[in-house]
Amino acid sequence: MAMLQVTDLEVSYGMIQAIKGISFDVKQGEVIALIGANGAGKTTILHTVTGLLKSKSGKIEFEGKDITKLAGNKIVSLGMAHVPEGRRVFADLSVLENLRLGAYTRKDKQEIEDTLQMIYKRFPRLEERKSQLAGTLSGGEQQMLAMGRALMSHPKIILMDEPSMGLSPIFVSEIFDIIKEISAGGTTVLVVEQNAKKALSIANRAYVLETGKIVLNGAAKELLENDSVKKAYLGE
Amino acid sequence: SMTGCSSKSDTNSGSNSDSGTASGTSDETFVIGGIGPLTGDAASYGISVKQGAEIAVKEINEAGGVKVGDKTMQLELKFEDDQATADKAVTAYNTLMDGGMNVLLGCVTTGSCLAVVDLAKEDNILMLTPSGSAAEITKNDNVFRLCFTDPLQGETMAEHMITDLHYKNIAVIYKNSDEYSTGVYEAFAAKVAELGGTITTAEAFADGEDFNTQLTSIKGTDAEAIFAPIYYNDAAHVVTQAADLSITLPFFGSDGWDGILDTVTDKATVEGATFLSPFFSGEETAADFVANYENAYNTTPDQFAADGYDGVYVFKSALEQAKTTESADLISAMTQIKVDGLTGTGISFSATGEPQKAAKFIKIENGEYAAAK
Amino acid sequence: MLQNILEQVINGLRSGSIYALIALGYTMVYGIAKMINFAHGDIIMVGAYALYVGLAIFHLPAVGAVLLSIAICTILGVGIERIAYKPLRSAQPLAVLITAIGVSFLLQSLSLLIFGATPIPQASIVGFDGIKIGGISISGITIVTLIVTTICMASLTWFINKTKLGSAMRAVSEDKGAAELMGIDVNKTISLTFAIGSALAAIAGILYVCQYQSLKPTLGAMPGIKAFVAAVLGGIGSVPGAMLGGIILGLIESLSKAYISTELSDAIVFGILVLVLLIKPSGLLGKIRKEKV
Amino acid sequence: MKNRQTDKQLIKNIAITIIIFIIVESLLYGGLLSRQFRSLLIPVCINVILAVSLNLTTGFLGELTLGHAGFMSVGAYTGALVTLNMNLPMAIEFPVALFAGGIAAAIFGVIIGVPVLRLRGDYLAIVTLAFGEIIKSIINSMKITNGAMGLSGIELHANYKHFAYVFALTVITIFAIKNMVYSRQGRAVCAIRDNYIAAEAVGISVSRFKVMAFVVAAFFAGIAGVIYSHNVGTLKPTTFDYNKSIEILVIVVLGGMGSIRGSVIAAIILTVLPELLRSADEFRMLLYAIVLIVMMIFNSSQIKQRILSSEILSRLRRVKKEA
Amino acid sequence: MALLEVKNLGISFGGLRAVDDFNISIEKGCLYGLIGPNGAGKTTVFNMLTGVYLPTDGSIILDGNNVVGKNPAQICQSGIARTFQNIRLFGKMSVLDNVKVALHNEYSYSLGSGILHLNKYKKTETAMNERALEILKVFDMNEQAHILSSNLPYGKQRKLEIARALATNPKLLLLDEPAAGMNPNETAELMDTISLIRDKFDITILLIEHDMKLVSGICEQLTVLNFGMVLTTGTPEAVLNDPEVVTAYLGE
Ligand SMILES: Nc1ncnc2c1ncn2[C@@H]1O[C@H](COP(=O)(O)OP(=O)(O)OP(=O)(O)O)[C@@H](O)[C@H]1O
Ligand SMILES: Nc1ncnc2c1ncn2[C@@H]1O[C@H](COP(=O)(O)OP(=O)(O)OP(=O)(O)O)[C@@H](O)[C@H]1O
Ligand SMILES: [Mg+2]
Ligand SMILES: [Mg+2]
Repeated sequence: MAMLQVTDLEVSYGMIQAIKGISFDVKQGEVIALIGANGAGKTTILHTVTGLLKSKSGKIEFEGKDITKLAGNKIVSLGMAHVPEGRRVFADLSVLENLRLGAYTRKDKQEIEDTLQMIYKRFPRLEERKSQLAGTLSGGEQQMLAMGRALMSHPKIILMDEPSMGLSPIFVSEIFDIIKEISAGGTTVLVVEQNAKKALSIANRAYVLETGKIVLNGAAKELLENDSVKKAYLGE
Repeated sequence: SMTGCSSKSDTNSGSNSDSGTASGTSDETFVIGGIGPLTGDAASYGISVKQGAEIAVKEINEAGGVKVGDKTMQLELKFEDDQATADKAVTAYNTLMDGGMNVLLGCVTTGSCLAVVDLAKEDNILMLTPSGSAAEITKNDNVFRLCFTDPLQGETMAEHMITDLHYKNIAVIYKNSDEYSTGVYEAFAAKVAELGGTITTAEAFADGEDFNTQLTSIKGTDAEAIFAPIYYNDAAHVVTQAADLSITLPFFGSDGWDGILDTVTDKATVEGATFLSPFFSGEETAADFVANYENAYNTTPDQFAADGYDGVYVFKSALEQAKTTESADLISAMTQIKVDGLTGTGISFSATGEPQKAAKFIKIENGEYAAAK
Repeated sequence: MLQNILEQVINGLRSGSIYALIALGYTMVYGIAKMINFAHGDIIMVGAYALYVGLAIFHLPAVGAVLLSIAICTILGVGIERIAYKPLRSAQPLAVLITAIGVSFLLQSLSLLIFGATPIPQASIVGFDGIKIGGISISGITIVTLIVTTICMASLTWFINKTKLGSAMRAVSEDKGAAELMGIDVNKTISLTFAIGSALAAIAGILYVCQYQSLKPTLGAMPGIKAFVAAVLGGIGSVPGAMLGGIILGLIESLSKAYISTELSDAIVFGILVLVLLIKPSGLLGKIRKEKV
Repeated sequence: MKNRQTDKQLIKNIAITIIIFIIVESLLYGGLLSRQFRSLLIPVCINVILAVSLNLTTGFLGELTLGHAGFMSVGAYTGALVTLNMNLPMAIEFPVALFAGGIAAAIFGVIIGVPVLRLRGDYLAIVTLAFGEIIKSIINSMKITNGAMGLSGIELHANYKHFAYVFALTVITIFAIKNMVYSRQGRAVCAIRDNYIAAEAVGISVSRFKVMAFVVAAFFAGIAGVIYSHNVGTLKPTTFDYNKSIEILVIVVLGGMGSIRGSVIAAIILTVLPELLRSADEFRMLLYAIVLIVMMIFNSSQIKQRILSSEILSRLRRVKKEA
Repeated sequence: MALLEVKNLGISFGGLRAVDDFNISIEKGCLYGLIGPNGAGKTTVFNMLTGVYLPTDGSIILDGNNVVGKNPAQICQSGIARTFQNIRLFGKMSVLDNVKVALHNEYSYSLGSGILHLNKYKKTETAMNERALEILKVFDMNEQAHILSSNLPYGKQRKLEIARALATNPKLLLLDEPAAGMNPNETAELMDTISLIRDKFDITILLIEHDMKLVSGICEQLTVLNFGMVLTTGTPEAVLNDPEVVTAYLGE
């Protein structure tokens, strides 16, 4: 059974329908990539799954539980984390406070402390700047913070919206290594990426989105070889 | 006659009641319009006037109405809110004219009066302000006034304090955002100077309830008494805070002080204060009115309520004198009538629109209002 | 002269401590909900009337009346937020401001209908007479207000900066969506903000009545505005700033009335406020928040 | 192509204006208008001018202003003092009063412009509120304005009998502000509102246009003040306190920030509404408050969106297009 | 003499020395790249060049004039225009109006003629419209001229920002991560556009970018920033093969 099951989802912004009936699923332990051009609706899907947007119709199930109508914070506390587009760090809070908020739903102090150390190890820059206000971090530093904050909740599944955007090449590779690591640690990953090549190279399966509809899906390796994908998303 | 409020008379006394014909054997209804603040910061004044007038209207109607020539008429009060602003007073006035107003009891506040006097002149409506005290209000010959003018109060009080009580140095605390308070203060100051007294300090305030600074300043002068031409709600704060600051100087007030005993928490703080008023609720002649008023509205009537009440009786007298409801006749009747009211006995009006009635000095003794000698 | 100056300073503290207490509630709600709650002054009014109802009508002991007042205001504050402000969460901030003004009118006219316009006297429940040093006396209510304000300020600062709920509040104030992604219940957090803000308003209302001993439906309007000014003067959103701003406003008022002009005191007070803000555009203790470009 | 469209729009607007004018005038002279409504004609116009001009600073420049009544009072007093002291025929003294009132208010707009440059958001809001109160307090203590007693006996050059002039002034204000908003200067003002950092980066002098917006808004508020004083005939400093400023702000926000048509409609509704509620007697202010809250909630609610985007409306539009 | 000559530029935030002793010299007509790890200080350099931050020390000479101390509007008028790392459009205005705002200083008429719709107004506005559409056409956006700018998809928003910057008629155009959030196809298209505008508008371009395809594809000269200091400067081939750059920035 799928961990996350989305069925016939439709989402609108006022009169504009952004998502026109899509279905997909993510199984426990998988890395799933969602790719598509600007404005295809990738962000909209992630927002709807974590409850920031309400769907017009369709059904979203997480671990067998219907979460379609559930409030965002309740969904998160079921074990879902989201690295949002545009990072959305709390600009007026320090780096450390941002990270602690990531663990808002967790109780055990010691475990939280362990996760924090783990994140500092992964992103040494964050430890260096732990008392700097998040709003004054550089773009890439904020991206690291957003990722670290999501990991602080020790999620079962993590949704990432363009995690490599604005990162230096060395760090882009690192981010994908981190995703592999996270996945190896047992966390399921759903990642939206413009950098389709990288995303497909680490994903198990992928869905290709075009103007609110899924046009293609399958094993990531196969999609990497698919001609139309190559042409449209890999720049080859 | 006041017991058993029948529902019929209720509708008569209610404002805006649109029941065309009233109870009793009357042929017609005579509409008294009223304008005053019913909401906002000054609401208490307008509400008092309205309620006082309602009591009078109810009394008169229950007693059979007013005899106008060979007809008996019922009175109807329509009272409109102006929030104490000039532009709303104008619309209130026009609304009343739409509603068939015959005479105007109003406005309650000076600014509103000034905004409608010329309209009333144009319509040739008899206008009687219960409480608008600025001198210019009565410039037109259709306008009369029931209360004292600001200058009259200021001068009377100055004479009382300097000539009768022999004070030399007087401190003043007044509300400079209020035309009434400023008007009384200015006349007072002029008269004090004329009589050879000194104003040690004139402390102004615009709004709010903190007077400690002003009182502390007064404390630092050699004033022998404090004159505070302000309304009772402000005065209550002044006397309470003065007591806190251990100021023991005697207080003197204007007619706005009426009602102060019910507004202070500790009556000792106003003990010995003297103010000028045509009315106080402790008077024997007012006992019936006070009882009815308290019965109907659950509070003690103040001077505004008495003004509203008397205003209606003035109209009744004018109607009886004129024997018609024609405005011109009513206006000329005004100078011929004498009314025994709560705010004075034998009140009459001069052609300039001013009331002829005796000012009473009221002194608070043993926590009660008493006529001062 | 010196004695006079000291007395005037104490007068300033007396009104300033009340402004400070009201400003705390203003700043609290502003800092988190990012809205100027123009109805705050009227919640103070409700708190004051609730105290009166408790004491004079239900004949409760003082403590009971105080608790009643706090309870009523807290429920009222949360209720207002739910009914009048919540539907406007995603609207532009000014829309909420106008609704707050509507709520302010509503509360005023309700209390006018229920309690009438004639001021109602209500004696102080503070039994403490104050202290005398030399020839100068400081009234009990001033001391009590200052102590209560300081305690509220300190515990509020601690709560907002040091507790988990406090940082949840700050997160909500910055980005409601992102806060939700942290698992924070945004609605509950905002309700909590209004609950605390309104409880503070109730305390302010109670101490206000004890100080001025009189009730009228519009009693919250002027202190509300003054406290708003105080909160901005201290740096809106800053809790210690609100306290500082309130006390400074009281002092400026008192000293300018005493030594410059009572007639022009409003102009002077506001003039000084403008000057302070020109020199320090984010208020005395406010952070200058420059947007990173 | 676009020009022709705007010309058409212009003709349509002029036509609507003339029709409204003819309807009101014929109601007025045909005696069909009750006196209550007759006395509302001028206040409606005054509020329209105030709201449209406040919209310039609050809606288009995006700065919350709580001192608009201050500008109005400067205009009202200046204009009143002009006509009280001139004693010339109305045709001469009233235009002079209007001009003087507008200019005097505009000068205050410049003065307030200085803090506007340094402050933003709620800090600016407080400073504008402070300015309004300072102006009130100064007027209250000046001899020439007769202090708290205020001025009275101001000739009624702008009461309902002169509706035509006041209407013309209102229309001129609306057109002037509208044209300004669609001009190069107005675009700069809107750009500052949307993103002042980007506006600076494309070479817009933020300070210059902020002050300009305040000065123009103050000028028209001054004009509204002059009309006010010549409609009511009396003036008191307390008329122009911050409650008046808030009343105007309510109109602007309800009408929609940055929508001139909205300001006009809201000004009419909010001026007439309290009068319609008179029959509610002591429940009047209560009802007014409730209506205000409900309108605000409705205005930004889903329900309105749904109605606007509903089948019925779109069908209507389709029908209209086909016709 | 170079168009832009920056000497010893530095700035501190509190204790943090974000940029230190930064030097750069850009010849007229050059397409210059500024790269470096996250937090190296690239955006901060842009902010100092455009007057958003006042440098603690150093000088910025544009075409012979020192621009340090001028405000952003003045600097724009002296010929530096920019885009932002996080997009800053005039969201409630149309695409066309976004560009027309930037034409503000070049096409002018008085407030009076604006309010009265005098001839001068009509003429200038028409000219402005034409010019704005011309610029939009370069980005293939003239069709969308009347849409609200905030309703554009992300990629188009980035393009509109460039168009708006171009409309100020700059000598030097600064682009902060123009390709962020674009897929390879869109990036390729953007590269063409950048080259095109350099030639068509005859301007000098300095850009920050993490997409090495774009950087090596169109930049003629590169400066690498690391921890606020210049690591190296040179041609793309030289710089991108520099072992120090590889360890600090490129990886592998
Ligand atoms: N708040 C909004 N209001 C109206 N339309 C919106 C809104 N947000 C997104 N859209 C529209 O919905 C569609 C899908 O947008 P979405 O942000 O989900 O795309 P995306 O695939 O994440 O694109 P990108 O790669 O640019 O992030 C787009 O056409 C966009 O213009
Ligand atoms: N206003 C500020 N206050 C404090 N620190 C700041 C401020 N602005 C920038 N910094 C710091 O200066 C350093 C350089 O930031 P900058 O934004 O210039 O980086 P960048 O090179 O553009 O990085 P990226 O590629 O991630 O956008 C960062 O460490 C950042 O945290
Ligand atoms: Mg997206
Ligand atoms: Mg950067």
